Amino acid sequence: MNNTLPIIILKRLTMGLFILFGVSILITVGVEALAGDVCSAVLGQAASPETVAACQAQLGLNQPVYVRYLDWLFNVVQGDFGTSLANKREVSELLSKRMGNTFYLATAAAIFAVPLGIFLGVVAALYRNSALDHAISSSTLAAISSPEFFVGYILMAIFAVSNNWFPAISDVESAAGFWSRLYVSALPIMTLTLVTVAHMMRMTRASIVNLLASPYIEMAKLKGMKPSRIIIKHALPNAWAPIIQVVVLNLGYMVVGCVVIEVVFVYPGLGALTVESVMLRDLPIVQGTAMVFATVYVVLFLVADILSMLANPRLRYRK
Amino acid sequence: MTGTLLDIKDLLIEADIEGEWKPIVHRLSMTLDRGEIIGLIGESGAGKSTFGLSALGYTKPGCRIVSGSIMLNGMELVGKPDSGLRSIRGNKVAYVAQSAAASFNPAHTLFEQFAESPVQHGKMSAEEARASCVELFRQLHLPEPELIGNRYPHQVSGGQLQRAMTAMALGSSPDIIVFDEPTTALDVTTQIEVLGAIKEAVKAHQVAAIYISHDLAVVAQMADRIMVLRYGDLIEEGKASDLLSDPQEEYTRQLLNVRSERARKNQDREENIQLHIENISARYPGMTFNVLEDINIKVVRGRTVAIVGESGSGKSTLARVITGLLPPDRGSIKFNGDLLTAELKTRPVNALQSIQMIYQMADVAMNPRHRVKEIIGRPLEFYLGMKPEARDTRVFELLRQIELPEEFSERYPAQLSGGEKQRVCIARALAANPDLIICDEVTSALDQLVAEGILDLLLNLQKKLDVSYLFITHDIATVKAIADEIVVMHQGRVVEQGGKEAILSPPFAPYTELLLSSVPEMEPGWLDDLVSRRKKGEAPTADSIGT
Amino acid sequence: MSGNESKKLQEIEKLQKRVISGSLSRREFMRAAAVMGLAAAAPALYAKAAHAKPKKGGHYRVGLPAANTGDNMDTATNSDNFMITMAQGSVRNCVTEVDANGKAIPELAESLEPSADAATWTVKVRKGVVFHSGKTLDADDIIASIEHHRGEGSKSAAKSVAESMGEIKKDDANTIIFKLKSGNADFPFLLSDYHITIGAADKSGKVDWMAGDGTGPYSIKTFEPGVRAHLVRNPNYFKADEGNFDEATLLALNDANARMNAMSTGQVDAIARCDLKTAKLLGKKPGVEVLETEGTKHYTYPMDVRQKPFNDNNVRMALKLGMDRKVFIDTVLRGYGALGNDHPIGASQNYHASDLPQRKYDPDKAKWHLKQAGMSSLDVEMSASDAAFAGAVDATQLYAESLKPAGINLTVKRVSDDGYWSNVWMKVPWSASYWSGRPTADWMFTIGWKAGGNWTETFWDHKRFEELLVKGRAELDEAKRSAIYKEMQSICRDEGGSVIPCFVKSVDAASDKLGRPAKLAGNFELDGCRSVARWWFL
Amino acid sequence: MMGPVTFLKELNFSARIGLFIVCCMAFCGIFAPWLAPYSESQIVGDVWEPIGGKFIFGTDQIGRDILTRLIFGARNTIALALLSTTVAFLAGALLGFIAATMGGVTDQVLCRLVDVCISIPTLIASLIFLSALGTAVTTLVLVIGIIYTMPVFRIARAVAMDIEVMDYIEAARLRGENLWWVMHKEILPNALTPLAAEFGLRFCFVFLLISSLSFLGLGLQPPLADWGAMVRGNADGIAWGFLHSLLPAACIAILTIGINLLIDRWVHKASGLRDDQ
Repeated sequence: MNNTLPIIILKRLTMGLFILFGVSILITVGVEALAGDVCSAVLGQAASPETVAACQAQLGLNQPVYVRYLDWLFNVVQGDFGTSLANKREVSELLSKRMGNTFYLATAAAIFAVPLGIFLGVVAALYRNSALDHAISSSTLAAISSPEFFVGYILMAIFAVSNNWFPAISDVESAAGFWSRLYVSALPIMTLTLVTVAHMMRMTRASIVNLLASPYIEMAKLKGMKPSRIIIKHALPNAWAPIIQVVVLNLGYMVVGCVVIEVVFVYPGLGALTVESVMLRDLPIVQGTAMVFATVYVVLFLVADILSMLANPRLRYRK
Repeated sequence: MTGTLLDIKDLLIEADIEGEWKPIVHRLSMTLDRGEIIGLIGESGAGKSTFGLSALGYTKPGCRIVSGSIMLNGMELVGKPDSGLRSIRGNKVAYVAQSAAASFNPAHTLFEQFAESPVQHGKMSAEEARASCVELFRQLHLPEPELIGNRYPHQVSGGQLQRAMTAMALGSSPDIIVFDEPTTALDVTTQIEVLGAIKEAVKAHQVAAIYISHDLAVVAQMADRIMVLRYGDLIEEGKASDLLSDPQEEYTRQLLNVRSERARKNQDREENIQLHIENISARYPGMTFNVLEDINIKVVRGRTVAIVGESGSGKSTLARVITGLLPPDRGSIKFNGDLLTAELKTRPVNALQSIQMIYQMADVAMNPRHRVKEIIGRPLEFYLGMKPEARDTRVFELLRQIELPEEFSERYPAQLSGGEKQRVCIARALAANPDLIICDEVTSALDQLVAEGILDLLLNLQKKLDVSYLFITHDIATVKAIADEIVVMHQGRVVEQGGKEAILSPPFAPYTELLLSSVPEMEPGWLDDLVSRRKKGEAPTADSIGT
Repeated sequence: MSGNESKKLQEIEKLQKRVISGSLSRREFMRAAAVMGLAAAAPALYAKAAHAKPKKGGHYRVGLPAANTGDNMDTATNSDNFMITMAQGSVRNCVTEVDANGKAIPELAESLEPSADAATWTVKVRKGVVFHSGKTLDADDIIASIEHHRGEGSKSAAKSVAESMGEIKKDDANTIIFKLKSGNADFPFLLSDYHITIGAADKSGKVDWMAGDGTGPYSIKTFEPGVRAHLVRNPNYFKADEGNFDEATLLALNDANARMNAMSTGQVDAIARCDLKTAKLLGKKPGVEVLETEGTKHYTYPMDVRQKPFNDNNVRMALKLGMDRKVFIDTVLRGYGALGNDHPIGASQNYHASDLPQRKYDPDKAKWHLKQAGMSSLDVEMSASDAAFAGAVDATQLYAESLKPAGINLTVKRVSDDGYWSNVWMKVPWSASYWSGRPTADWMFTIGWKAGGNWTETFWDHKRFEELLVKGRAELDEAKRSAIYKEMQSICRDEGGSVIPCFVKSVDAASDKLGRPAKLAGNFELDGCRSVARWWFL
Repeated sequence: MMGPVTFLKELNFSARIGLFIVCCMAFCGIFAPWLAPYSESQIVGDVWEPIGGKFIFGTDQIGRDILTRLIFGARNTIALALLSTTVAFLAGALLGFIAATMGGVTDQVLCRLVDVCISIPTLIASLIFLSALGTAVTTLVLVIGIIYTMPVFRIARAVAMDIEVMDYIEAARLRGENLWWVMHKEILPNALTPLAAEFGLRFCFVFLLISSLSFLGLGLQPPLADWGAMVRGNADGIAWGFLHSLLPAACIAILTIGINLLIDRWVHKASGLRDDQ
């Protein structure tokens, strides 16, 4: 190894900070563009011009956007993410709980989905154009093309309503201990696994099949190697880069993309919090979640690039 | 150790060409005895690789064996199931591919790949394989034979990789090795070293070989017997020495004659300097060393300057500097007495018009989605502002000049052969009415006979149009054929320059001599002779001049 | 014979259970017992069941709709099921409460005494009531809690109600005197408003609402807004027969489908607001009972009568006549409802104008009204979301279909569920809405129809209506009062800005392991949002 | 270059199935008003009448004929997805080509901007935009289009970068051609195939996004039928044995599979890749 890796990481992290900065500006502009503000949203039916004005003054909303944004930025740099406008709770406290839930769900789904996706991809590549390949390919395609709430409802109908094997509602707060937590979140994990495994499987298969025309694969064949060895020893190690990319993309999706699944199973994750906070115009929370999502994005892709580097001897060992 | 090892009879192989099965190997037969080396020679499309690979019972994807028989040691390979063939491949018959760089798996070390055949075929344990690997690497003159096996392919040079691949083929002590153009991708000086190493090793191991090449001179050095193939048919077959000294067929004669020099009379004319390169030094952004160092070159109107050198010599970089793609650090370029600005963007259109370029790979030099008439017609519109009608007339004229029929104007590049593509590129350059054409390795991707045609065309056009060429090449033979003046480049510097006669006759600069001596010659035994002379120090080697 | 006996015994026990859980009336019990040949013993058996004491213990889990991440314990902005159940129904109390029969009875008050003109009310504070924090309830707490909703800077939804309470004076530590601007015989009802819960006042006379302190049967263990609340029993609660569960979990299940599934898989013991399409199927599940309660809830389509074209009563009439109410109830409510007559007083309520002719679907007459308004056809847009009421979007499309024959082209604009009440309702000219209703006609008219009211969704200002409202409130003569309210209903019906197609039954579901009072309150879902306080495990 | 007959001959069996599916759906979409037995918003029966009874595909959650809504849904869903994807590709490809051909600062700025935009989750970005701008069809098309511009930009840039290094681009630059020529005459024709392949995939993603938006109440306005919203509307019934939502879901799946079968073949041919055996 050499010292380029730390430099790359440092560069990417700097870029990451820039991205976070950009995202926070975009979010501020976006939420400001929404009709109404947190006062009219919270006060709801009872809102009258005087009460809204009083509320705005209380929350400092009567200041110009850029002042509020700079304030926020200043505080964030010091590690203070502010309080929710709607119910005055600490954003960091609200987020940390939801974040834990979201990351738990993502991790659990990843543990099932990633190996499964890669395994199925390898199997499909090995038996390409066979009935097995077609079966795997078309069933994953069907999984890709089904809306995730639909997958969720079907799983719920089968596993919760008809058979009562798993709970329909993921009340994770009440679950104590690892196993009961896993049991309670089984259905969202399954749904998330189903919708992501297909993508990973297809990419794995495609990346491997793409390499099959390479001279070194032909060489391996001419050395009399078995098809399974050719796929696993010769094609797979060179297909890691695209596979890692798609795996990371799906890991990212597991964290940021499961709003709908959270709603279906009433799973208290970040996505649902974000959606509700957008509706409430609760800017500090929206900013907070957006920062989390963007950080996940930046970190995951950094990890992906590092892993791709490590998987590629050209980058691992220089000349 | 005599007797027929491989007996191929009436082999018919078909390929799926745009959905139709067409024969590409026409009922060819071959026998190979133990310890014998047979050379398969032919141009692209001759079916030589397909035929050679059939010795492993293998056809490329999209090809199939239709009929015939392949007997290996009395065993029929045609119709044998894959599992049966696997026990032969890499075991009884081994393969050395054209590009070792592409054929080594980038994800594994050389040793891992070496050991794969013997270990997987159950011939050796991993430890035995390692010992055998070191021994073979040593035999093939690889540096640090104990350690080089731990390297990954990208950490090893092209010539070394090709030798490692030969070692890999020998690793499981096969009866036959199929060499598929093993040195074509290498520089000329490297090629000689690899050829020498391969020959030595093959002789030492008493292994039979099928040696496939498009270069008759190379085959002449390696093979006991030669088969000349064309379009899937056998043209001529015979002992190497007989075939070279007394070819029976016209086609073989043509192949033998490709290296004949063209008589060029030196037109006496005043020195009208068209391009003047002065003190050019250049580097790529982010690089710490200069790729070009203090280059001075003059090109006279109507004459051809050849820039010759191996890969990495900086000859192509020089073309980029002249065209303005890479602004130099130092030095100036004058064209017809006017100073050319360094940056392409700042050059006036007429300066762009008067220097045109022709590329090595005609395939990627033409937009695959444009028709020939658009490709040739674009400079006409762009520089000369021609209207469609005038343009089309001129396109037809240009097509005639490059000896192609008018109806080609409606074709797409993919519908042209390699030589035709390069001709269209020439026409595109001519369309701009240039004063100077930079030809960057324009013939090196072409078959020899086709390349000859292109060179003839370029010379004829020069006579008619009085255009100058800056001819960039690695091939001394081409230089001999076309140049008025020669510039020899090595590692970014001009090693020697001057008139053709001066450069190509003694006394030579050492590098020039290395280049010249490395060009394979037709007579058998030349290689052995050269290798032994080099060993004795009578001829320069790459090491001796510090490559 | 003994086999037969024990079978009978089992049957009777089953019936008794149903009496205890409230799903079997006395008459039904008697009849069933008679069939079994136990007619003689029946009254005793019934009494035994009916007077079964609630049992203490257990962990009650209930799935509730309408929760939000912005929810908090400041009841001034509470507006829907989850927070009403949590604040008024579990953690806090009000001065009065409405019982299952629709009467206002004292809760934190010991007594409420009106003056002769019903304009001055003396309220005695219940003694010995202790907050979860240990503070003892006194008059200051009540006054501070009510004042929170009044005056400048108040952002309470109960502002108009609180302001109508006039001058509030502390007489002594346990006595408060309310001097109303005008007489109001229904004053005790006002004090049962779910916004006006009673919190503990500090020395400066302010209540720290966010702290979540209260006098109710449960105290808060954890509360995650929009997700769940975990409550534990208040051991010092002053009502002996309430607060029966050891602990209770309120789960925020905003998605109707999620609630139904949670109930049918037994993940919760009860849910509020069933999905009507599948309620009957839920009832067939073993162990689940679907509860229907007649109530005051009604769906409305309020038009902003200040805006064109709704400022023309002919247009309003045309839109009312273009509503096919029967199809609406059958389709949208799956039959769980009663015909609405474009006024907000339901058939089960006092002062309901039963002699007013029921409005019927009549597209021709609607057309005639349009012509009167000078139009041959009409294009209108309505915003709807399922946040307004379950199935609102589909219902509105149904409405649009029934309007077509009248030459009215209704475009349904589907808007986001979230933020519907803040951004759409009363912001756009016409939208879908609902009312959970109020226990008295006066209150309903005051809060939803009075000119200038915060929730007067039609922005209506009708002179005669306003006169009658004031008059009716102070009127102590029942007959006269009844006449006044009937006239008001008729005004709403023929001139009001709201299409009110139906009254809705509360359709909730509960496990048969739960015991509940024989009669459920109908003012909100799940026993008036008080299932946590009033129910128990059998 | 190619007649329809040769085109069909080029296709293998699975690609022909794909073509058939796509054509059928397109036909339904185009001729919806003539094909459908009822009108789009007409209520014809009770809620969730059984499949295969009086109404061949039953009725939906408020009693409309599902067959009718599926046919109209083909029109709305496909049109909406097609328009949004087109917007995304026009904008994304243009910007991607600009970034690739101009390089330097322009490239850097565009790339970083896209980095920022892409790190806001799609659903949340569309939520904010759509809440702010409303859910009129044009806004829906634009918002989804803009959101998908970002990934398309990346792909277009990568594709253009690959083409950028070709000698014919250098030849055009040496000729002195301007940026616009290089982009639309030299790069675009060669980028079409990979972009078109991507178009098909994105197209499928778009109607998944639309259905997710419908789920959150931000989809197409009723009574317009779209498959995603139909799945959503009828999904409540699954747990109770009403399988009506399987029908629109199947439509989405079938169309996705059809498009992918077609694209697979196209990509396969264009890449010149030959799978062995």
